[in-house]
Amino acid sequence: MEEGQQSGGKVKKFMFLNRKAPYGTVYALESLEVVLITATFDQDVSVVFMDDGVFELVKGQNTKAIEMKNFSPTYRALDGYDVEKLFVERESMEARGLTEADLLVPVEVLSSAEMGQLMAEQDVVLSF
Amino acid sequence: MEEGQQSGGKVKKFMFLNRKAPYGTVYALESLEVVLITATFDQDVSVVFMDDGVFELVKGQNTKAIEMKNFSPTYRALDGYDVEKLFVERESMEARGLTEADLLVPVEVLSSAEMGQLMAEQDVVLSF
Amino acid sequence: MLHIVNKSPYEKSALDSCLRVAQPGNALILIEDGVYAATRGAGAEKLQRAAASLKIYALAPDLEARGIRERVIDGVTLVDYAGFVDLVANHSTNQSWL
Amino acid sequence: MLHIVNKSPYEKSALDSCLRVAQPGNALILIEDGVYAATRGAGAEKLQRAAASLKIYALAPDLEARGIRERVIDGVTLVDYAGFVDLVANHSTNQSWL
Amino acid sequence: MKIGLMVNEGPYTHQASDSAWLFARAALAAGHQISRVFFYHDGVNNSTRLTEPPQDDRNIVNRWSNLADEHQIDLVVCVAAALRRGIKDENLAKGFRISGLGQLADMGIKADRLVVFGD
Amino acid sequence: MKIGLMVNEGPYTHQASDSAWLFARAALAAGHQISRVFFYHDGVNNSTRLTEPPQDDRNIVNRWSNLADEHQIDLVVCVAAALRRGIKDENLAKGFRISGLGQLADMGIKADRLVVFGD
Repeated sequence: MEEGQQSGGKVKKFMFLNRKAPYGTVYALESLEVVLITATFDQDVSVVFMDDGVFELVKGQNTKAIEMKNFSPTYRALDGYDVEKLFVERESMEARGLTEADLLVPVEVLSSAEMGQLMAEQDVVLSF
Repeated sequence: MEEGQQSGGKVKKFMFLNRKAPYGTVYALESLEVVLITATFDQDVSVVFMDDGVFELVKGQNTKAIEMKNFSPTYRALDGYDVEKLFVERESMEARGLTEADLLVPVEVLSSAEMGQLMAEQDVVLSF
Repeated sequence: MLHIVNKSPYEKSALDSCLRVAQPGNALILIEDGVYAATRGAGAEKLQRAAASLKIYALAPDLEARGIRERVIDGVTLVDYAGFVDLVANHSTNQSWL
Repeated sequence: MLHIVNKSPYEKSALDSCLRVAQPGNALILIEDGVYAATRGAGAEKLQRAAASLKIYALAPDLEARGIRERVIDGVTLVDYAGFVDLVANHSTNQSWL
Repeated sequence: MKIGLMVNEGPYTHQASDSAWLFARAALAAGHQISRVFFYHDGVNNSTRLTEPPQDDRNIVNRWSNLADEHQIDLVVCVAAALRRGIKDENLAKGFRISGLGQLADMGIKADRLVVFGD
Repeated sequence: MKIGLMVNEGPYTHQASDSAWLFARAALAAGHQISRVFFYHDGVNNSTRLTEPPQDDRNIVNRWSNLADEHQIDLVVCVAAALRRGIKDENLAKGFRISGLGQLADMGIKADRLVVFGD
């Protein structure tokens, strides 16, 4: 592998695109694990929630009766990892009957068109 | 296990419900494997194709360029295993722009309501 | 007969297919991501229409996990796993709309 | 930018989400079960509307596997895997709508 | 009542195995018998003894092994599906056995109810 | 051009691994470099040396091993995802290595393109 030659100083735009509901599948949880690791690489990280991914941010999750780990508090901790750009697509949020007040963390709400523009500016989009 | 006590002579209605397209996922193929085995148990077997499951029966499948096995000829062999009750839901077929002439095997076409009645008569519904 | 739906109505067409085929008097239980259909939002309309002819249940543990128990619409009966087992036992046929 | 959709338009909402967000001039390639959207049927309408502002491709090997290559609608360009690679190479950003 | 279960997805990725296990436990508590759990498709991956989830998470494989041990539940892994996915006796967890698809048909015939958990 | 791939689903169940492999082969034929393939989520199941598909079917695991051998491709299996699903050195196929999520970020930084294959 010759990759080492290209490293050093390069900052890329990474988007993590979350489109799945939590608990029904593991994608939301394992996506968070990627975000936390990538944050240590000093890249330009955006985390996007659209479609059912918006459900990942809903307040008041209580997984006691399904005996899984409630990982939603981790979204509140992202700020501490310098992951500050969290975006939600308005159409997805509104179709699900949700408002920003229902969400665990402050987010920036974008229209579909704004979301499309943001995506097109990225170097890498990791989707889950 | 005390199950052996209940066996012998009992004939149950089994429905195999196929709702997924072929090749994108393995469900269609592995469902066929279950149908073939269950046919040897002398039960009353119905095989249903609805939603994207109707695509499993489309003629002219050629998997050479994706290097997977084309298992669609097996549907033609079902008759030889005494699996003769193949049903397709009309609404699913029509929504996909298909007619009976596009399908590999003769099927009985049912309305949604007829399909619902058939399902309710079953003892066991295995869905894939 | 008991229908079991575990898919989000926003992501997949499983609930639509179930409601198209389900017969009057059938029961429907929403589990896993399927419970989102039981809550306020664009997905609620189709369920509310269906509630006229079907008996509709949702699994409370899955609603609680997702933080949406307080958002359940009228016409849906909440059950726990014991209630889910009772529904299976009380219906001679059940089917999962995977 | 290149959008990659691998989901059937009849089963999942991935294509709808992609088309809602995709910007004029973007490219879209349909692969795996996503190729059903490129063929005649109820799923074709939304794609035909999108073809006015997007360049739309479909992976021929996946169409052939499913027996639907002859059913492709106007406005869709067929490519093989080499063409898929070229599309990725020629667009600085790509995104899979899983 | 004799209830059979079919699990079509592997551990952690989909909720299917969790839901099936919670259902089985509730059925047993209500006095029903779980006659068999048949693991098919990616469900065969529930039977690997090599899983090692994070300390603060549930161990899905061990939960099945323990439930089977306490209640004499027959945990059957489909041999054809298992070979495709790399499950063999050498990595099979306690309480599971590998057998043919006939065990699924047999379960459907003998059980009073069969419930499918999948994706 | 350096292209990195991410594979999020296991062998056989979803087409993701097939599509990624065919894409990789075509990219190599066109003169591109596949800098790394990162296996995440159920994608880690592509790395078990225990798969034994039917004789008339493709062997997805061996195909990856062989492609990596011929073209010096770095096949990385995420350790956290692998532990959850029972992939360890003892059942790891030839040509794969188990490492951390940092290898995914590193691939994203160094490759000119990153393509995700999944469900």
